[in-house]
Amino acid sequence: MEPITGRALILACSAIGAGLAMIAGIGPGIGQGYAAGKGAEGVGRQPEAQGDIVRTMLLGAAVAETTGIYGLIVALILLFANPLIGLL
Amino acid sequence: MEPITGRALILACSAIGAGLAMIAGIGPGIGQGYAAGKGAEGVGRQPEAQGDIVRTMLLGAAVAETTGIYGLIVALILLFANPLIGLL
Amino acid sequence: MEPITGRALILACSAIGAGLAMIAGIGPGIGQGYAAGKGAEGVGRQPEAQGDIVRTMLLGAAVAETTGIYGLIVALILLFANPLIGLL
Amino acid sequence: MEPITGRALILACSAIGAGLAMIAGIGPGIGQGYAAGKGAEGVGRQPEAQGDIVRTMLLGAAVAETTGIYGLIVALILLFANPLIGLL
Amino acid sequence: MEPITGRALILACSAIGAGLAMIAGIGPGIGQGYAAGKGAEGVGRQPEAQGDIVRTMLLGAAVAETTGIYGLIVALILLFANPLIGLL
Amino acid sequence: MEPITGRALILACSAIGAGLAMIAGIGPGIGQGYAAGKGAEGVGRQPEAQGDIVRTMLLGAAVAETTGIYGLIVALILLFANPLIGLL
Amino acid sequence: MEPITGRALILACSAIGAGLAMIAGIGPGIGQGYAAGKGAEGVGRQPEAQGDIVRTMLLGAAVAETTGIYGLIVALILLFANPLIGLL
Amino acid sequence: MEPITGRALILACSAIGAGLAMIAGIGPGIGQGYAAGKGAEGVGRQPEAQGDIVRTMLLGAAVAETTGIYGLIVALILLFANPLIGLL
Amino acid sequence: MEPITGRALILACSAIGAGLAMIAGIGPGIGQGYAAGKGAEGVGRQPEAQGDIVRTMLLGAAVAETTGIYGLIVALILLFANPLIGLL
Amino acid sequence: MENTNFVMIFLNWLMSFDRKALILAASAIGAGFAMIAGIGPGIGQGYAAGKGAEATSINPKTSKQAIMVMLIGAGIAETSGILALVVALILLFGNPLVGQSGSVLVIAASAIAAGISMIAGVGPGIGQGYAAGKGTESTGKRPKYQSTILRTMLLGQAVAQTTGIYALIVALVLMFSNPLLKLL
Ligand code: NA
Ligand code: NA
Ligand code: NA
Ligand code: NA
Ligand code: NA
Ligand code: NA
Ligand code: NA
Ligand code: NA
Ligand code: NA
Ligand code: NA
Repeated sequence: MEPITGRALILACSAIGAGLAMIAGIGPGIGQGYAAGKGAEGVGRQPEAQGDIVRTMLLGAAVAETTGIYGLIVALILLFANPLIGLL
Repeated sequence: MEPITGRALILACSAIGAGLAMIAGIGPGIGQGYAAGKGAEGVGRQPEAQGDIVRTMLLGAAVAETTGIYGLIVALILLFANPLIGLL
Repeated sequence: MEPITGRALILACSAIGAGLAMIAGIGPGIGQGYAAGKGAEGVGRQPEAQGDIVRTMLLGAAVAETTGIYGLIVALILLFANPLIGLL
Repeated sequence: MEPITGRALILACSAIGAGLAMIAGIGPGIGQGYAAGKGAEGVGRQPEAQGDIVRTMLLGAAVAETTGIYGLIVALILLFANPLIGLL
Repeated sequence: MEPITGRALILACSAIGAGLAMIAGIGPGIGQGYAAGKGAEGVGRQPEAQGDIVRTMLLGAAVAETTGIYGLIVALILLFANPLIGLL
Repeated sequence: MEPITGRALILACSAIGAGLAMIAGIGPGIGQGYAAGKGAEGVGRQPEAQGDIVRTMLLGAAVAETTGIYGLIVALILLFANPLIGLL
Repeated sequence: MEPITGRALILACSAIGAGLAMIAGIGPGIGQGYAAGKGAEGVGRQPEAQGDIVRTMLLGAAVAETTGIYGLIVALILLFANPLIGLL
Repeated sequence: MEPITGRALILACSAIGAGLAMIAGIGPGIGQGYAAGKGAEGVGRQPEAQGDIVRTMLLGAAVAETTGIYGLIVALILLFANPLIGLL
Repeated sequence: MEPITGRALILACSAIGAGLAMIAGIGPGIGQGYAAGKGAEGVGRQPEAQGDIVRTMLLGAAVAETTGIYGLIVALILLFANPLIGLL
Repeated sequence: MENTNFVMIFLNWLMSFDRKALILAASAIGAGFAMIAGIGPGIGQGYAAGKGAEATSINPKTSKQAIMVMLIGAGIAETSGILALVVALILLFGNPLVGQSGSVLVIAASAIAAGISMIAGVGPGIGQGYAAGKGTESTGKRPKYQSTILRTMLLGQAVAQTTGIYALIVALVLMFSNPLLKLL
């Protein structure tokens, strides 16, 4: 019979931590969607500037993605390269 | 009588972590809906630019989807290829 | 007397995880409602473009639905085809 | 004396899961209210297009309702046809 | 002296589940308030269309109420007709 | 000396459930405040329509209050007429 | 060692319930702030209508306050006139 | 091992309750910031109405502060004049 | 049988703390996405000012990134340079 | 009987840990909660950034003045993010609660509560950022009224900060002069 060890507790809480970190993804989703809407609006109004509008939209959206990526990285670290069990 | 093992605790917390990760989906839902509204508005105003508007809307929406996909991937990893029990 | 087993704990936490996953539905609800409002506005202003407006609104709303569907799928997996108890 | 069984724990957590799933209802409530406001605005401006405006508003609102219904369905499954206790 | 039974645990968690389900009410409150604001604005601008505006506002608000009602129903089921204790 | 009974656990969780139910009040607060702002704006622009504007604002705000009231009722039921302890 | 009584558990959870109930205050804070902004805007545009604007703003803000007050009342009941310990 | 008393549990949960109550402060922060923005905009547009604009903004902001104050008061009661331990 | 040590508890809670800290990323995601949308709109309006517009957007977005970075730093400290176990 | 009282089982499990460990574990969670405040400045400053870009596109000649207002306003909107970071760093690096005497349960809960309290900072961050954006927009349109706009913006931002300050005070009280320990 294998009881709950400290290692198991850390790994269990890492699963929850990974899930929490993903919640950051709400932000880029809202923000980039706003940019998509404004881009579509702009392209409709100034079709001749389509290239510039879409490029600016994508550049801005790339900037807005970062915190979602940070959340993903922290989650993947917790899941695949958990440094906490090394500190035990 | 089988007591609660560390493995079981990790799997139980993985279920919660998977649920938490899905909450990221709030973001793309709001953002892409905003883009949908702006796209519909734009198409009504400049029907001749419909192609450009819809293409820009879909491109922007694709960008806005990513963090929702990240959340889904983390949830599926926790459910189907749980790496934490390998670390136990 | 049947005590709480690891299997029971996983299933109990799966119920909570399924509930959490559904929270993603906030996003499509807000976003598609925004699209509905913009669609109604557009149709009032350009009744002649009604077909294009409603089609774009529905296309955008379909895109905005996806993360809500992801949440539903994860919840249904947890409830009906729970892979975690197989990992126990 | 009846102690807490695994079955009881699953059912208790199902009550919490059902409550969590209902939170999805925030989304349709906000979104459809936005559509209602835009619909009322449109009808005031173009009373002659009232039929089209209200139809588009209701069509869009129906689409926005879905994730709230998903949440309700998951809650009702947890409460009335709990599949998790069958997995125990 | 009566200890904590499984039945008690289910009922205790039902109280929390009922409270959580009510949080859905945030949505209709925001949405219908938006509709109220747009309705008031519209009535100020087109007093002659007051009937149409208010009717559309109320129709849209009725649609926006549903997920709040779903939350209330789930809470009342948990409190007054708890099906979970029947599954014990 | 009286230890924690099932009845005590239900009542303790009812306190938390009552607190959670009140969170619904966020919605009407935001929504009615929006209506207040739009009403003040409208009255400034069309002082001659003040009666109609304020009446529509208050009608819409009354509709937006309901889910806050639902939350209050559920909280008061949990606190003063707790049906769960009758189910024990 | 003196064990924890049911009464203590109820009072402890009442403290958490009181804190949760106060979160409702987010709503009136946002909504009334919106009204304040719209009032300030209106007064700048139509200084001659200042009286009407401010009165409407305050009337609407009073309506928007209610759910914050409900939350406060539930918190004060939990803290000062706790009915739950009478049900024990 | 340090024993836990009921009194300690109540005080521990009072700390958490106090922290939760402060979250209400999100609302006034957002709302008053909106008023600040509208005030700054109005003053730029009608500098001659600055006095009226700022006065209305501050009056509205004072109204928007109340639920934040309620949260503070409940927190201070929990921390400095805890009525719950008197009920033990 | 190796019991759970205090060190393990700290590391387990650090995983949850790291996950919570990442939630801050919601903010920059929304804000920068708004900036991206406004930038795209502006570039469509004055394509000749594209350089200035994009520079302003990026400057503002850099400022908006900081709190997401703070969250990431706190998470990385908890995961890789946990100061808490040094205090044990 | 003892078996079914899971409340006591859980509390006894908690108390089986070293006192310091329990407080430090709670501090990790508290630090995580505090950082959530960062949502606010992120949204608010992003709004200001968008308004800055807009002002630049509408009137490139006045963009310098507008950007100045954007940076000042956004700087103020950073406040609650910084305050939250400070509270988190205190919990992690200079935890005043570890050495406290008194019930470990109350002290550990206070560490978590201090973090939760800081979440209030979301509000001032969003609101002040909105004000920064509106100030930026107005300055771009009417640069000659910059000082009047700026003054009103700053006044309004100061008002919007108060609930964030309340939260900071509650957090500091919980960490440095916890009144609950005297009630024990
Ligand atoms: Na970013
Ligand atoms: Na994305
Ligand atoms: Na989607
Ligand atoms: Na939908
Ligand atoms: Na609905
Ligand atoms: Na309602
Ligand atoms: Na109200
Ligand atoms: Na108020
Ligand atoms: Na920042
Ligand atoms: Na304030």
